[in-house]
Amino acid sequence: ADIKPAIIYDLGGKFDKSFNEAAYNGAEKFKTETGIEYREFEIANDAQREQALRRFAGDGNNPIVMAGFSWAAQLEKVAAEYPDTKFAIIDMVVDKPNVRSVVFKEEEGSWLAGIMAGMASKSKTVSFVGGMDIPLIHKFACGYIGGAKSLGADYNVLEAYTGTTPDAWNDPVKGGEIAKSQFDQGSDVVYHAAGGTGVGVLQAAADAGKLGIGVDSNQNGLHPGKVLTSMVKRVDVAVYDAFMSAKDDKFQPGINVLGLKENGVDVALDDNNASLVTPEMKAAIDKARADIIAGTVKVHDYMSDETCPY
Amino acid sequence: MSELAIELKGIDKSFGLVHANRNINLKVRKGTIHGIIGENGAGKSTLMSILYGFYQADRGDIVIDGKTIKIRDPNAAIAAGIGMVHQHFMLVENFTVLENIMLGAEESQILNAGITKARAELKRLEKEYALEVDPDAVIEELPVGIQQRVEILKALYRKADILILDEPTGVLTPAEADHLFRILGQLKDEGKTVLLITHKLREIMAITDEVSVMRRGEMVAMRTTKETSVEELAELMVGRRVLLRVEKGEAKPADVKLSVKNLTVRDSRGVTMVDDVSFDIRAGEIVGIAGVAGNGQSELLEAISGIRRAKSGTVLLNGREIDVTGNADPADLRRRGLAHVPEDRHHVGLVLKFEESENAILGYHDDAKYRRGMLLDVDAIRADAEAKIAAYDIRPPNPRLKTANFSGGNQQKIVLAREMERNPDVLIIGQPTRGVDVGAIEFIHKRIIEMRDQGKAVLLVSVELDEIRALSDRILVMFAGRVVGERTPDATEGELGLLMAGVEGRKEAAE
Amino acid sequence: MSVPYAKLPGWAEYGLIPLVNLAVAFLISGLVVLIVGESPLEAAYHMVNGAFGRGEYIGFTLYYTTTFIFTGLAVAVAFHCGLFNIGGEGQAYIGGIGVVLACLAFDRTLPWYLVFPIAIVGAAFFGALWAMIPGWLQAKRGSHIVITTIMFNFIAASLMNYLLNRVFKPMGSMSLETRTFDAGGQLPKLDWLMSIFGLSVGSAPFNISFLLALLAAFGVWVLIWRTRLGYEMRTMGHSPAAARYAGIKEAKIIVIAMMISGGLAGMMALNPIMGEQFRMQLDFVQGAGFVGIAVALMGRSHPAGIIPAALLFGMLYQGGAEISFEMPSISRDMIVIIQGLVILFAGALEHMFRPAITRVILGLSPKTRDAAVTKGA
Amino acid sequence: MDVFQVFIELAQSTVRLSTPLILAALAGLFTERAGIFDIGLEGKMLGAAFAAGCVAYISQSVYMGLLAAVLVSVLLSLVHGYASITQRGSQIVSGVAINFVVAGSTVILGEAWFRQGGRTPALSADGRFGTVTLPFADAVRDVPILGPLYSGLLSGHSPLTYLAFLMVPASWWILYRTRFGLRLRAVGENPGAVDTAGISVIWLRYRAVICCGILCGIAGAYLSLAAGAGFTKGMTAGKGYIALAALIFAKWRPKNILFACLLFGFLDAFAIRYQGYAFPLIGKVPVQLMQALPYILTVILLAGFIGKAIPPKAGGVPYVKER
Ligand SMILES: Nc1ncnc2c1ncn2[C@@H]1O[C@H](COP(=O)(O)OP(=O)(O)OP(=O)(O)O)[C@@H](O)[C@H]1O
Ligand SMILES: Nc1ncnc2c1ncn2[C@@H]1O[C@H](COP(=O)(O)OP(=O)(O)OP(=O)(O)O)[C@@H](O)[C@H]1O
Ligand SMILES: [Mg+2]
Ligand SMILES: [Mg+2]
Repeated sequence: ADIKPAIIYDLGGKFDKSFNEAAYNGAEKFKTETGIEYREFEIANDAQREQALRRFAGDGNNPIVMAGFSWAAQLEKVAAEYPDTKFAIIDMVVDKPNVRSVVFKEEEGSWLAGIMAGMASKSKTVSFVGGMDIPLIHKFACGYIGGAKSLGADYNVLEAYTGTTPDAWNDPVKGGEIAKSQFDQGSDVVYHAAGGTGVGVLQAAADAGKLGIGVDSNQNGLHPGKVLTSMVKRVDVAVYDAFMSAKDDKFQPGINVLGLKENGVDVALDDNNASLVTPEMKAAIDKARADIIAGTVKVHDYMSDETCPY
Repeated sequence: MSELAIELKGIDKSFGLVHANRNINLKVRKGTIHGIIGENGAGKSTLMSILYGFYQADRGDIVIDGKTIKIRDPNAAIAAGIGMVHQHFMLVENFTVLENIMLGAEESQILNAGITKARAELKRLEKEYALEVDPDAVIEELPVGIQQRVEILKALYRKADILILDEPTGVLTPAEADHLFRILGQLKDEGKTVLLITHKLREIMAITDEVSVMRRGEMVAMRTTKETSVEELAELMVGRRVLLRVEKGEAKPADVKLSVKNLTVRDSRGVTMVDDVSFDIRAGEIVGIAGVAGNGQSELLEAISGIRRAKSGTVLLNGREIDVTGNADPADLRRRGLAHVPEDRHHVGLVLKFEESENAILGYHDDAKYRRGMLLDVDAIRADAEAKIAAYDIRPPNPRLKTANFSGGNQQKIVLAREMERNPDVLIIGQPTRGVDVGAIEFIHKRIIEMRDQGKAVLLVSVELDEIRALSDRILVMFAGRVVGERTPDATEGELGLLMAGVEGRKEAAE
Repeated sequence: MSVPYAKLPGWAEYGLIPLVNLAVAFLISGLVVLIVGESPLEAAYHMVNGAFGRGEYIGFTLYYTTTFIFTGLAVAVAFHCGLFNIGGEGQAYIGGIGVVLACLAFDRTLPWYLVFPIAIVGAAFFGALWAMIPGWLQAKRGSHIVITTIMFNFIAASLMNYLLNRVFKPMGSMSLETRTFDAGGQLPKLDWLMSIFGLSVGSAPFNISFLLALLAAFGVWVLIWRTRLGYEMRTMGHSPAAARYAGIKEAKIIVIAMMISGGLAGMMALNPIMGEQFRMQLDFVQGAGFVGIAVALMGRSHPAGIIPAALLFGMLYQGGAEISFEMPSISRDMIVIIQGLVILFAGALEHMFRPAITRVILGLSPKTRDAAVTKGA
Repeated sequence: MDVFQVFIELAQSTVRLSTPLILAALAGLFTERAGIFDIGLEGKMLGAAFAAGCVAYISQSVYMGLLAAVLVSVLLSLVHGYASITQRGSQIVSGVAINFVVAGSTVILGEAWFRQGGRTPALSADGRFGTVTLPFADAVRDVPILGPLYSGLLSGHSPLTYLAFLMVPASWWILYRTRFGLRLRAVGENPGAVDTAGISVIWLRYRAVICCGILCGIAGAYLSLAAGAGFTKGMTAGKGYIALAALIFAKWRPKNILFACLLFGFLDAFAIRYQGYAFPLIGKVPVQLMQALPYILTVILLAGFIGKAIPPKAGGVPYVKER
């Protein structure tokens, strides 16, 4: 069908080196494959959410994808007003007949990252750097901690957050400093979920001869041989699918939960980190993945009770 | 006629729309002391600043030693041998004397070498002109008299042949002024030329060779000092006849209105500035406090008026104690009948950015008559200001004009009008006529006497000995924070001068 | 600030010069647009049309204006007392607590017109509280207000992050935000006001707090120029020595001025929380506190200047959003540049064209010149 | 863990964190001492970091990057100077404006040139400042106490860090021992005195503003070339404001600046290190409290120990000779 797709990014901006950027990549992929142009908008403040949604819906854009959990309230309103427009929201569930909600099981991918980190660590101390202390980031952290500790109770996971202002997502200097402090405390593998701040975390790891773990997109190539892996979250796929299915008239509203099983999250293995991934490591994550998919291992979802049991 | 050191031809200068100097011609002979007088705002400072290159004239020529030169900036003036002591000192207050003197004449990129040289040169100048100062003292800790020395030293250090002094004696004691004049005489004998701006006609008569008179931006007359008189000069300046001596009847002192007992005040550094001072003032008398600036008069006034906390002692106003050692509240004191004309009108007595009418209620803004419900009654305030403007002949008569746009004399009148019109029991006045021209002085003095005759108790502090002697019924002399003597107004200047210098006082205290 | 040049007639001083300055700012912005390879004319069209072209657009413009009036007034009030309050950001953020508490407590039981006054008091109270501490520290301990207010911005961010995470956020919600308020916590839009002009507010969150902002502006004018407190604040601001002489209690005035300033900043929270989102979100202030500094300075700290300055920034925000809707290659960062250029030319370089303009005007009409002379002397 | 070892690590982190603050605060010192207030340190640093990131990447030379950083920062300083010295505009407004313009244009230009969302590409080792190992650092590492102090704390920093610390005495020397410094301090207190002494107030203030630009440029270069490896939008993250706070905290004195910045750096390092740490008696404190700790402690210190900070007298007001 003829579609006029549109995508709206969250406050972090299109190029946040993680989540929004992944969404952008999905849209770009769609564009290059189909040649269909899409419209996009980066909001600059909360008041623009509803404005942007209405604007695109009113202009006849369809489907409209929005990245980020903060869109729920506005989408609920606007989706009801434009029942013929298809919407997709990522990282949040909105229960409307014309909305597709895509949520990820970040904890599952992070679990695998935790296992790899633990196995790569010599000191049995690994660490995590989050951007801000918010539930979503705890989902990452909790899965990671669980994965590492699944190797043994003597594994220690350090956990730190960058800040409390929006700068927290764009402060590579502080990110690097946090990582160094964690190295001082014995960590030798660091996993970040901190957007632009993470660039500094990975850099610090590379500089110090330790290992970093990327997030959202595949960041293995940033420092080949020094990034153990990346916990990829296929936001790009979600966006791409939303556009593509609309184009093929197959757009399904409802809730899409993407975990390991659905290939929505995973750890990235490629040439850049091939030398770091030992066969035992590979075997361990394959097993863990299988167990999780089979349901024999249940990874705790932080959001279910907002605590982390690990 | 000896040759000319300076000749100004057709100097014209406007600041925006203010025409400060109009087609001014001036001739100053070499080796003379040349006086320049004129009312506030006549354009004297502007003219001198043009000569010094601080301002640029719109038109006109400057001839120095027979050569027409362009003075584009103070640098050119300095090179031409001109030095200037500005009306408002141009010193860096947190610098030492030495640093101030070196500034702009440092010799080399790195200070060290210059410092040694400057120190030596300073020593020499000190000796030659008897201008003692501690080169390492910080300016803001020095009394104004000494600060002025630094200004003079700055000019001499730069080897000035022509020295301009803009109202130099405003801040000096008679002794200090005499000392200054001796130095000027010495400079003159060395063949240097001195330009002296002052409001004090007596000084003009005493020291200058010639005098030029300015009025409203124009040069209206030049006289040879020997051939003129104070009366003539005053008339030339103001454009009308001026009464130079205040007429004053007998004082009729009644009850004690203000009583100060064993007052001791320390400044912010903890130095004792007022030391165990006691005195009474009765209704219907003026008590003058004479003294060289910096001997505790300022702190005394501040403590009595509740601005500065005293260390110990008591003060009774109308028989009731003021909590001078605790939280004396200036607003409360006002309500109890104490009015205060502060020494520093620019920073304390006025808010220069306020409209005139707003300054006319400063300190009295709580008053019921300026209030309408919760709000200020702006109409009442302006009407009140207009009445005061009329009564005190404040010019321009516009209560909505920014106070900064009034001349010094008129600013002073704004303060006086505010404080006197409240009909206070006690009036404390600091430096009532500092920097004010003769016309205004006459007016202000009359008002002060009137206040006394209406039965007010007046405490007057002034560094002008003439003023103290002309107005006071009793004179207290302060030295180093103590009252070192009491005299009647017929005491001679010499006698008071010795007390002020602390010479007589010590003897007296010992007796 | 003293006016360094001859006095100009009012229409030039307050009309022509600001317009010329703005024109230059936009011209240079146009150059930047050109560099990015887009048409400045088109951008200009979208800017103006996007800000004022439709009722809805005007509604958005005025929504932002509301926010900036509050933060601008906040900075201005402190300014009159000689205090540079950089803490509007934090004070507005903390002010949100007051709004949220009022709404969470009463939104289900009381109508909005009863919740609103409670929320106003709450917002002002918390904002004032957050400003009071730096004010008190300045007055009693001499701590520099600029540093403490900067620090308090960071502390506010941490505090709010904690509160939203651990106190206000409903269990299981991803976003750091409170629950959405019921009717009692939702301010009505100003449709009626717009319809007077035959416009429709559409979906714009233009709400009644705009009227509150105008009221606050008038209140600030009364406070500063018509009350004793304002008189004392201005005296303090111009000359602490004169204030002491006049018997004005320095510490008290500083603390009160900061509290009023903080209260105004806090009231900003009403607009986004009760007027737009109907809940409090993480970082809802989004820099409005800093924009307030620019607004206050450009408005010369006078409500009559602050309102147009706030409107200008409202226009930049809304018109800017329209530009990036219509011209995707001009991103939201371009708007930040334009804002900066406007602040630079209309604010810091405001005197740049004055001499030339003065010459032209006074030269052209000798009558104006005479008028200026008599007025200026 | 060994207390001494922890101390060394904290101290090292402190040094790294305070380096940009020291440079920026010294930059502020030069202009503010000359009477030009500068709230635009943040913007200049950001602009410099961006220029450094771009040029170091393109030229593959860290020195070209540094040079570009200094140039851009000086240019921005001159804009500030033009507005506040020549045009006598409001210094605060000008500073705020520069912060805005830079925040926007670094992203726009970065995106236009590199298409990485306003980031500059990651720098390779040639494009970055490495660390300097002081002589014998490895040899003496095992000497008790002194060994770790020398090789752990003193050695192993970026050259810019050493430069920053050297700049403290150097700035002192320039301000208090040279003609330029004497004049600069004078012009911030009483420009009239400088003017009547035959020195150009305008040119002097421009030079002060240029000094500020140079130091801010180095501070910015430190962020993208030494601490990081390339530019990220908004990467100054408020450091310019903290530097300003440090400058006021230090009462506009070079030596105090060193201590103020080290203090800020230390508080930051401490908060980073002990996030999530279970303290004896208190237990774990919320992350947010740890993150706010540096700011809270600053306020407390300021209220408790530092008296009134009196800025240069002529600061913030343009020099107007003819009203
Ligand atoms: N820098 C300036 N800018 C604008 N106007 C000025 C400036 N300096 C002086 N004027 C104006 O020029 C006129 C002459 O002032 P000037 O200071 O020369 O008078 P004066 O004779 O020295 O007065 P006084 O005896 O009070 O010192 C006044 O109207 C004054 O306001
Ligand atoms: N900014 C200004 N614009 C216009 N006129 C001014 C301005 N400042 C002062 N004046 C005018 O200048 C005249 C004198 O002002 P000036 O500043 O020279 O006072 P002053 O007597 O020298 O004060 P002081 O002795 O305290 O320095 C007055 O007539 C006043 O109206
Ligand atoms: Mg004068
Ligand atoms: Mg004069």
